[in-house]
Amino acid sequence: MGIRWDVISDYMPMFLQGAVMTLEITVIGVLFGTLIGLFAGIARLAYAKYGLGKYLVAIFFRWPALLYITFFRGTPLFVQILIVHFAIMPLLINPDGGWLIAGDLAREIKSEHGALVSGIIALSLNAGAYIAEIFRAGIQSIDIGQAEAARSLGMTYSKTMRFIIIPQAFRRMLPPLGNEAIMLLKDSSLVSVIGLAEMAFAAKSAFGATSRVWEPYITISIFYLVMTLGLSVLVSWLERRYGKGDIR
Amino acid sequence: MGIRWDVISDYMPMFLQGAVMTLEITVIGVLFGTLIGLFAGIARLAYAKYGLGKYLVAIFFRWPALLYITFFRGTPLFVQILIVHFAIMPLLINPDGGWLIAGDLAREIKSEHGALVSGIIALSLNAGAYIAEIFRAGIQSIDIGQAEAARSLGMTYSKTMRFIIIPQAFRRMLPPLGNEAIMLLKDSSLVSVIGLAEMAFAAKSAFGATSRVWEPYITISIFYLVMTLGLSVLVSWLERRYGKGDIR
Amino acid sequence: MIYVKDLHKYFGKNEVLKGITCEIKEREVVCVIGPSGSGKSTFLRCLNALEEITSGEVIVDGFNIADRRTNINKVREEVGMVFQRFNLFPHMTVLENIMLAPMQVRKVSKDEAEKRARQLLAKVGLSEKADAYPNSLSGGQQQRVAIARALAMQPKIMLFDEPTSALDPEMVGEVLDVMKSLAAEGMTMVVVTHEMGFAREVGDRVIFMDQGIIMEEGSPEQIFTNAQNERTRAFLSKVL
Amino acid sequence: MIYVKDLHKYFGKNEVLKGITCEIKEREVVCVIGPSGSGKSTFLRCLNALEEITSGEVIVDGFNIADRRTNINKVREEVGMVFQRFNLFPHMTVLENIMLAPMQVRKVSKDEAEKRARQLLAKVGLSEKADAYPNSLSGGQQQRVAIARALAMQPKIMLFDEPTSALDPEMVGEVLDVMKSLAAEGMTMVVVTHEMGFAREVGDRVIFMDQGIIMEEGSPEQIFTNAQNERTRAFLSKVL
Amino acid sequence: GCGGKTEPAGNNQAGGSTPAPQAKEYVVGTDAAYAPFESVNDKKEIVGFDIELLQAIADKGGFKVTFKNTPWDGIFETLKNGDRDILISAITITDKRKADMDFSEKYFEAQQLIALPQSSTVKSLDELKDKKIGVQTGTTGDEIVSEKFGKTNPNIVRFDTTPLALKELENGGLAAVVADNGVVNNYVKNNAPKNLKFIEDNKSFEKEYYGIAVKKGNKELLDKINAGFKKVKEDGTYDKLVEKYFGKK
Ligand SMILES: Nc1ncnc2c1ncn2[C@@H]1O[C@H](COP(=O)(O)OP(=O)(O)OP(=O)(O)O)[C@@H](O)[C@H]1O
Ligand SMILES: Nc1ncnc2c1ncn2[C@@H]1O[C@H](COP(=O)(O)OP(=O)(O)OP(=O)(O)O)[C@@H](O)[C@H]1O
Ligand SMILES: [Mg+2]
Ligand SMILES: [Mg+2]
Repeated sequence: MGIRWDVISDYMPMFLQGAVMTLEITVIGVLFGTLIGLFAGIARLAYAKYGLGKYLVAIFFRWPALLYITFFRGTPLFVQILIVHFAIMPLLINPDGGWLIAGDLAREIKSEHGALVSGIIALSLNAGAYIAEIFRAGIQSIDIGQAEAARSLGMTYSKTMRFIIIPQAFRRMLPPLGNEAIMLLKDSSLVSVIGLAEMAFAAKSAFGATSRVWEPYITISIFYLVMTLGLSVLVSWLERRYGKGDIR
Repeated sequence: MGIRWDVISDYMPMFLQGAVMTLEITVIGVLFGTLIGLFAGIARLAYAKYGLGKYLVAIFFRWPALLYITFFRGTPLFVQILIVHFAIMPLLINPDGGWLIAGDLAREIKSEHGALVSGIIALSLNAGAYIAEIFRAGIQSIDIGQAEAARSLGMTYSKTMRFIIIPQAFRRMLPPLGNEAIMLLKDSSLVSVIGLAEMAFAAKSAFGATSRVWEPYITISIFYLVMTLGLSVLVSWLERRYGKGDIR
Repeated sequence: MIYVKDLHKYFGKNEVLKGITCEIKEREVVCVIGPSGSGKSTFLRCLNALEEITSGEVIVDGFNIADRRTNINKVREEVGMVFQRFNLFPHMTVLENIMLAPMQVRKVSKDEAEKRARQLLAKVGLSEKADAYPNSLSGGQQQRVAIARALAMQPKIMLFDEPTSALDPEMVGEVLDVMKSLAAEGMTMVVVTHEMGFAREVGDRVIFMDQGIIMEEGSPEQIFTNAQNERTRAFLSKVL
Repeated sequence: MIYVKDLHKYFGKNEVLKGITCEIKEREVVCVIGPSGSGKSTFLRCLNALEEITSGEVIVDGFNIADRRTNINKVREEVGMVFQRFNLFPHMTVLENIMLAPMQVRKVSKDEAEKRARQLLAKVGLSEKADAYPNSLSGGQQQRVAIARALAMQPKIMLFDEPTSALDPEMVGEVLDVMKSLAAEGMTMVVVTHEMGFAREVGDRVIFMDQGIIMEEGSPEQIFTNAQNERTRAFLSKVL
Repeated sequence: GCGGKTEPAGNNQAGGSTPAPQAKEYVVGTDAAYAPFESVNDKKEIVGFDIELLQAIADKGGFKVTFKNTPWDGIFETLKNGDRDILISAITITDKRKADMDFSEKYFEAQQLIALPQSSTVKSLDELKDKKIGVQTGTTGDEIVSEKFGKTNPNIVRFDTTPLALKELENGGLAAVVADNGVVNNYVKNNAPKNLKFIEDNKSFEKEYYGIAVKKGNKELLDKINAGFKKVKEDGTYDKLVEKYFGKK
């Protein structure tokens, strides 16, 4: 079978725009995911020593965080995207009676950016769950001796976290965060199911119109490879820069 | 909005059959993936000390293994499934002139189990790439002192690997292998795009026919959660059983 | 200065300290010796509340540590601690390591903190390493920085937990020298150590612990040349 | 027994051994001392080809180690090695640790290997630990098992790389005792150590290394009481 | 209502001769993977019979439309929750769908086809019992086959798009595909699959019609669409479009 170069060249603008969209949602997903993950990770570790506070912290922080993390790590992203787009978004943003946004603004958002908004929300929530665990592992990976040294100097818990633990944990987290970004880059291909025009969607369109498999899919595979390899070069640079070497 | 229980009950047989299929392809994928990963992992670490062998080993083992691992870790599984099913399988198994299987047997396989075969191949290849890296990390995590002790007793390289390194590496690999199985369980939802009737396919069918989102997707989410949590209980049991404790 | 009465400490169901009673006076240097696992570190860590006390009384510099209302951070400001594994902050330079706590806890100005830090570095003989990162230092140098870091808070008491046992033999001396000069200046010190030479030369008193209790205590001469207890003698015969 | 001539060893561009020449005779016990990083371990590891030799000649029991045609595994069968960090195989019992190499390398029968292993365990005083796993043993016990494991191959030479420096002080004695009895039986031994007492009591010869060369060698009395070299004296003043 | 008079150039609203409500742009959902009815061309524009038809209707009916690509899975949801005002996507009018939304006048007569391998001897849908049948999820084909063989029957293989199902048939993974003739014909036109043939089964498949869907109860919009459609039919635009996309019958 020959390669039909025309399929590739005809659809190249679409692939390129798709690639831009893929990068966009990946970057936004990583940013929001990091924010969500930070809060969820801290909530997951929250504890109180005495009395009633013990239960309140568990009910309002630890358990919800655990539930969130469990759900988003335990079900396929693909299912999460569909649930967010078709089940949750219509409740939140709806021209008649959306809980968050209603009326014309809701209309506007839904029709102009519906898939984008849902896609970003689903990807961010998914990434957030994984990043929460990265964050937790990062904090727990810091030698307990560091905290003890700081506490024995009279520093409070929060100052110890702020000056000693978090700065070190963050360096350790960079490489796994990078890996999560790579995962997210690939996973973003799934938002094509709700019609967001990223790379996989472009390939799907080309495939739908021409019934050719090799050309569009190999093309976007190469695109994905370039992007993931680029990211992993960045990650291993981070690893070298901030990895174990610097820490001990 | 009320819950339409009838949607769930009507499609329950499909969900259950889908769940069985999901488990089947996951188990088979993990098994084949482990085999592939073992070979790819060893090939990736292969080296020769002297002369020509150095280049031959690189060309025939290290580079192909690296290429394979890079491709399957660097592109979305979703794209891999489409490429395997629509581009590679027709070349390999084809009634007229398949490279591997041709004629009636090919027809039989294609029409009866085409999606299943492609799905398993794609999942196994994908898992294999990740497992190869798990395997490599497992071997490299074993303290160099172990190999030195064995070598200093006069044991050969292969005996050292067989009696000292691999048994220890394998214990360390069990937990990440378990995590890979969890990933695969979730990722198996993607083979619904080629029409294999696993859980996501069941939900899609119910959604397509009834336009109900919550019922089918929340149902399979619960199924997935039960399965992934079950697996992760197993994994953490393995971690406790074979984790660091036993090793040092 | 330090007053301990019937101190018990459990880890889960494991009773590690089985009723310790002792007193440490101002300007006294007390060396704690004993076999591995006898509870020496745990005892030391109870003195600045790094371990929660199960029962008993521990009064340090007038603060009752077992009392939940005591502000533990205030106590810790007065009690410096040096660990076996140094525990320097790897993401900060030597100078920053020393300046951090005075600035954050004592609210000393930056200039003042830096001045004091440089003085301390001079004292431990590491002036030229002010801007180095801990990982680039040898073990002995790291431990000396750790001592300077603890001293920067101007504590009234210093606790040392086997400060030389993670060091290569040639570096032991340089750390012991710093500790000796500290003792000579009149610092109150509690030192868990295996360096019997140091205990004999510098210690005012030696405490021998085994299995969670104080088996014997006394002046270095008494303990090293004329131990009363069978276990003390057995232990000393192994390590001397 | 061992004959080393102008041994050089580079790690990358870093020359760690800068021309070592020495000879070790049968039944001789040679102690190697020197500061950290002076190349002691590297030297020892060159003797059984755990490190590749950059240039020079190393002949052990008649085998030329630098020659690529030499079957290194044959050499290693004759040279036992004991490491600082024990390196027991954690997934095997003590008995299995000792039996593995004789069975796999010397092709000794299982019964024979077990018989010999039990004899060796008795010799190092650990008969009752035969079926324990290494992690359940103390450091001193692990090191004694490691010695038994090396002896099980019935080597002609034993190399020790700081065998006691990862041990708690009370456990040092039990390991040194095993080594002393080995020396008394006439084993050829090369021992890198910081235990000057051992070197003085057991060593036939002491080699002082610094910066990749042998600075000085001689009998223990000579080195410890009358060192000629300035650096030797400086080093000894720190560690004695 | 709008448009007593026919205005010559459709998409100019500035005339002011009618008391038309101010120009509101309606959002139209369409699953643009269903050539020739709707597809994305290489310039990323949505094109096809449905698109041109609705554009003409809008021009004549005096309203504005903008097309949004909307995957078939869940396309009806978008109407319900207000993401889209109009759907035109080769949607067959069925009683079941009528319960959920309102349809315009039928604008196209469609027929289900059975696509088969060249060598197949199957003559009717009934003979496909216990064989693997491919359909696009949620299409009329899916409904018919589900009705006949049971909706949870494992032999019904559902795909996201019809071309995907046909490709699978071509590769030998299916015994048959049931789909709308328009799409099947387009696939044949583009791919010339040598090993496929197509049969009709008038006993099993009733004639069916495509309609333009709006949210249930949106009579105002429905009237505008129907009025525009009437004009498009009368002035011959409709016939021209049919000829352009499907040739002469
Ligand atoms: N955080 C902990 N949790 C549970 N058990 C502990 C903990 N810390 C110490 N222990 C146990 O308490 C006992 C005493 O330990 P400790 O560290 O005080 O001994 P030590 O005398 O300092 O020994 P070493 O000389 O080895 O440092 C040991 O049996 C130890 O296993
Ligand atoms: N595998 C290696 N790669 C690179 N450099 C090494 C390696 N092993 C040792 N070195 C370097 O060689 C030098 C000598 O190391 P060696 O371990 O032989 O010293 P040593 O005398 O045994 O010291 P110690 O008493 O700390 O064990 C050191 O500078 C060390 O950093
Ligand atoms: Mg201790
Ligand atoms: Mg060494």
